[in-house]
Amino acid sequence: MITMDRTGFKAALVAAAEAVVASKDVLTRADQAIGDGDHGIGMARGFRAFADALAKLDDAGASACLQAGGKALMMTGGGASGAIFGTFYTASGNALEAEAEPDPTALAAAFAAGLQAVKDRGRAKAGDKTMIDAAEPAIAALAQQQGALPAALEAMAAAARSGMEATRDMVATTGKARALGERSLGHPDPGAMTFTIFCEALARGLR
Amino acid sequence: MITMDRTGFKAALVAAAEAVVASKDVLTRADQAIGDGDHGIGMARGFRAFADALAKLDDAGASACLQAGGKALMMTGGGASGAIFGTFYTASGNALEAEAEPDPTALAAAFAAGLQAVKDRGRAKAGDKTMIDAAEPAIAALAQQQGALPAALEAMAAAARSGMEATRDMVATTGKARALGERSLGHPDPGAMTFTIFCEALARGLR
Amino acid sequence: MTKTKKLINAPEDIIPQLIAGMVAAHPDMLTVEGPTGRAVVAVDGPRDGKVGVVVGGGSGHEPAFAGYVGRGLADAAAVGNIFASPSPEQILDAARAADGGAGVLLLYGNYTGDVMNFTMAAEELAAAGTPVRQVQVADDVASAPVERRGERRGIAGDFFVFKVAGAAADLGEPLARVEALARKANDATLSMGVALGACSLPQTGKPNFEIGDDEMEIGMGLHGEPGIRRDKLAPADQVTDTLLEAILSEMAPARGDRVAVLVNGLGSTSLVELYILFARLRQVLDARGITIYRSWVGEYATSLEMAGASITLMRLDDELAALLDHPCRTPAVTVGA
Amino acid sequence: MTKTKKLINAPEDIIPQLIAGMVAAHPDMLTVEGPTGRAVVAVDGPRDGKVGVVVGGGSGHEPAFAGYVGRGLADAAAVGNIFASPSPEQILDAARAADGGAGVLLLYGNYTGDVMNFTMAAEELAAAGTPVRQVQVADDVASAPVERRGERRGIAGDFFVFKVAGAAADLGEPLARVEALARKANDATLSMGVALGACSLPQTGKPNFEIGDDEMEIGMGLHGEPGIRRDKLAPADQVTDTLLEAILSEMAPARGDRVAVLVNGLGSTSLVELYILFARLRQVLDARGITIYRSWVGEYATSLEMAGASITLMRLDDELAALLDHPCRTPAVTVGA
Ligand SMILES: Nc1ncnc2c1ncn2[C@@H]1O[C@H](COP(=O)(O)OP(=O)(O)O)[C@@H](O)[C@H]1O
Ligand SMILES: Nc1ncnc2c1ncn2[C@@H]1O[C@H](COP(=O)(O)OP(=O)(O)O)[C@@H](O)[C@H]1O
Ligand SMILES: [Mg+2]
Ligand SMILES: [Mg+2]
Ligand SMILES: [Mg+2]
Ligand SMILES: [Mg+2]
Repeated sequence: MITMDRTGFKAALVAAAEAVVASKDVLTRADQAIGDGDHGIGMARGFRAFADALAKLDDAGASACLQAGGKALMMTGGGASGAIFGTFYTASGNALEAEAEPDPTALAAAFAAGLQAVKDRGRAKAGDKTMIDAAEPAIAALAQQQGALPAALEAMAAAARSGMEATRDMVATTGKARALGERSLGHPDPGAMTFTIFCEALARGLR
Repeated sequence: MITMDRTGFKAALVAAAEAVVASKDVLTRADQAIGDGDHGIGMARGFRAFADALAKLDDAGASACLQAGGKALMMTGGGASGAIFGTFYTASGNALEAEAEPDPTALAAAFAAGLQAVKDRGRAKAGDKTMIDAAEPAIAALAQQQGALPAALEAMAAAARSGMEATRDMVATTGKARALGERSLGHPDPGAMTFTIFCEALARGLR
Repeated sequence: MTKTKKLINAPEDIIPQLIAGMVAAHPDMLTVEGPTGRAVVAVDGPRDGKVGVVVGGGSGHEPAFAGYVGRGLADAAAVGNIFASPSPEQILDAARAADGGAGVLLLYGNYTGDVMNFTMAAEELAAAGTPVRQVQVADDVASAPVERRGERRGIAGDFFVFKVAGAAADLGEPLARVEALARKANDATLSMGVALGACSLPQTGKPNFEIGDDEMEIGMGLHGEPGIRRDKLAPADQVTDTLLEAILSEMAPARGDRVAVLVNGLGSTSLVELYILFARLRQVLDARGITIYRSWVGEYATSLEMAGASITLMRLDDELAALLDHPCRTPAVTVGA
Repeated sequence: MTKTKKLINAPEDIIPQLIAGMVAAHPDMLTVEGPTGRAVVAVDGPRDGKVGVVVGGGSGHEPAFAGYVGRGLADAAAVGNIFASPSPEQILDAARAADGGAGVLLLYGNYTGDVMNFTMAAEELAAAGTPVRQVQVADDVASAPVERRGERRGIAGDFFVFKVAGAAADLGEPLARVEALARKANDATLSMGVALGACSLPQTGKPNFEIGDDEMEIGMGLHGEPGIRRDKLAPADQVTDTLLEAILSEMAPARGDRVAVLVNGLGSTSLVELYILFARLRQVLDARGITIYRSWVGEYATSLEMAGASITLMRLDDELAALLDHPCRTPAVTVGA
């Protein structure tokens, strides 16, 4: 089984967080279309803190990185997404064995725990037009992978993207976009976009 | 000496007041350019009340018409112009002999008294870019006339118009336009426009 | 589309400078406590044995939420970023400052983000042994049908719920009772709003939604969440009738009932307009034989510089009326001078 | 240029409905007296032997002027049309309602129209045997140099002058003394504003001036009268410094002096922004060793939905400070709860 060295994974997480930060305007416009327009701002702030928290860690494994990044995000992000994404990474990190180098199976299991925590926290389910609709298929795809982590993460990212695209056809039933009802049709969910951008950059960072 | 019949003068005053009412938008734009944009509204309201007050008078001479119109204007117009124009007509009416039919000389003397009351009330003088700059030359022109009232009033109206045009080259030193200073250059004074419109319609009404 | 002009400095300084200004302007009422710098606390509020009343939510709704901090109303407010829930850490700062040993009640509008962040804070407090309860204000009739009342958003009705809970806590009621009264106030309070124009987040400077030059959106939320329909802009009386009809048909007050009224401006709508709405509201309630017990007209829950207004009614019994009448002194509201 | 949207009915009904709404919303404080329907009178204000304090001016500046009517402040307000002085008849209604036999003080901003209409009313009152005095508020430093102070416009400083006079009258001071104190307050009060965007008269629906997307006008008046210059929009701190510099260089307060502060919003500028201005103002005054004795932040003299703000300082001695502290209760301001 092929695993990652610590610094490589940590560096990839930082790069993925930076990619979300760099997508601020795209995410803002997406939330303007179906929500209150603050998603890009909150996520840029939260993932900036995520990246900064990792920079402060010396020699940390994947578990510690995800925990620290998640905690920082949760504390600084604010809004629905700060809680949702903060919960996701924190719970993912908690589920990963402390000193293990992650392989696709372990990571998929950890992310699945993170996703479960998100569902417990926010009470949304697949089909509600949230980041869950990107995360759930993405984690399922990762769980199927047996090979090297980079390729596995690329499969995960591709599944996230198609999950995100599928949210265009969903009617929002949660969060600030809920009130939009039918009018949210045709627009992708901002949180699903954030999740996808993160996965794609994580995969790129490990190539 | 040629004088007017009462109903003719009263009807002409009503027509002149209606002409100001109909110029509301032009006067509004003029006050937007150098003041607070309410001149057309105030004058439309005030001259509407002027006309309505005259309609309520049965068999009134010029003096009573000017007094009643001026009082109504003063009470309803509000703003600087309500006080100024209300004072002008009221004081003009007070200066006219009660039952006399006005000839150019008598009317010029009455309007001169009205103008003096305006100056006493508002403490502006010729050149300050106010209705005084239309009224003063207009009344002087009327005082020169010896013939029929219609022709005399046409001469008055022409002098009012050139006085009004001359306000373009003046810097406002009074009222809400004062603060504009040099920037009021190039625009005519709204109150001078009102005075001119009134004179022109009065002359037309007696033709 | 040009950038909306605002009197701000760097966008990231907005909230710290807002808080600094509030506390500097009202040093007799407000102070800041805790490491996050986001908990605005009543100088003369929290005290031993009194239930701590904590409010909060995103910024951009001023005077909500920190403007309601002061003796007789809220003990502390957690101040989030513009239109974003405060984080758990910020809420904990507010709750710790408000805690007088008799427990803490968290009050906030019913938005996913606020629910999650306040709930995380509540879990943390409970774990540390502090008795804690939460009530989510859900007064906006436009945001969900009555069968799904629990999903409704909180808008200007916040003020009535905070006022009732703040009075109950000030009177020394225990936590369960303060919570029950807040729920009772929430159940008795219905609101609906109308938006005529957008606002813009300071960070983007762009309008947060588009609306036609001759349109209004009935039922729009405090963050520009769409309402129940777009109509051609109508005269004020007709708009008032529409909002009131939605509220009254659900509230169904009887002849002789008493209500408290709040006509709230969303930001750039003038007091002239708000009083014109009130004049019509009074006619409608008079015609139905409903008594206005107390009323407030002005800005109580805004949406930055959004144009529009909302109407809130709270149906009163003697208990709620007495709690509304209880004195309070905050930057936004003074009762019982 | 599209029409500005407003929640109104027929334009000619605006003022009657505004007054109806104010009185309906505050029946414990306000009533209407006199045949013109334009005099808003304090329920609990005028009384025998007390000097009557009458304020007034055009509408569109709410809460000025009728919002300042109530016990301890003004006894009555004469309500003009939007941006237009009330007529003498309307002012007389207010003055007669306020007259308790000890004379009447007329207080209003220094605008030609107001000066003429209030003076005509004063002449009428004097002719009828009522002792009457007038004070024109002239606090706007941008509107004329200090050598021509008498020509300056009145802006948000109105509130301080009204407050001082209202307190003096409430304390039973005779007319000459109430007038003298109002003059003293006026002399001690300086303001300056900045506009970022226009407003529109309801009757025209069009912006009353044009301003570039990146511009602000320093010193603009309450009706859109141009100020002293147009600048590129600057950060809030720099704007605050500019306004304060103009005020402080003329006022020249010494280290240790006390001032009252009013940060006033013109209409669509949010409380977020006003508090950010206040935060900077506090820094500047702290650095000069000037003490803020009392402060108010919010909308006190608006210009419909104009974007912008003004800063007012009143330099205090013990007498003015005590009069500011005197209790009052009006729709717009409550002191001494
Ligand atoms: N209950 C929830 N479960 C999962 N994701 C959620 C939930 N509520 C909101 N989200 C995600 O958060 C995003 C909105 O985030 P953001 O705009 O920052 O928060 P807010 O709704 O407070 O403005 C949505 O696009 C959605 O993906
Ligand atoms: N002191 C004055 N003497 C003569 N006319 C004046 C004076 N002040 C103002 N006016 C006239 O009134 C006009 C402005 O009227 P209006 O716009 O209705 O009043 P306001 O200045 O109150 O808005 C000016 O154009 C000017 O002609
Ligand atoms: Mg959002
Ligand atoms: Mg004007
Ligand atoms: Mg948000
Ligand atoms: Mg005017």
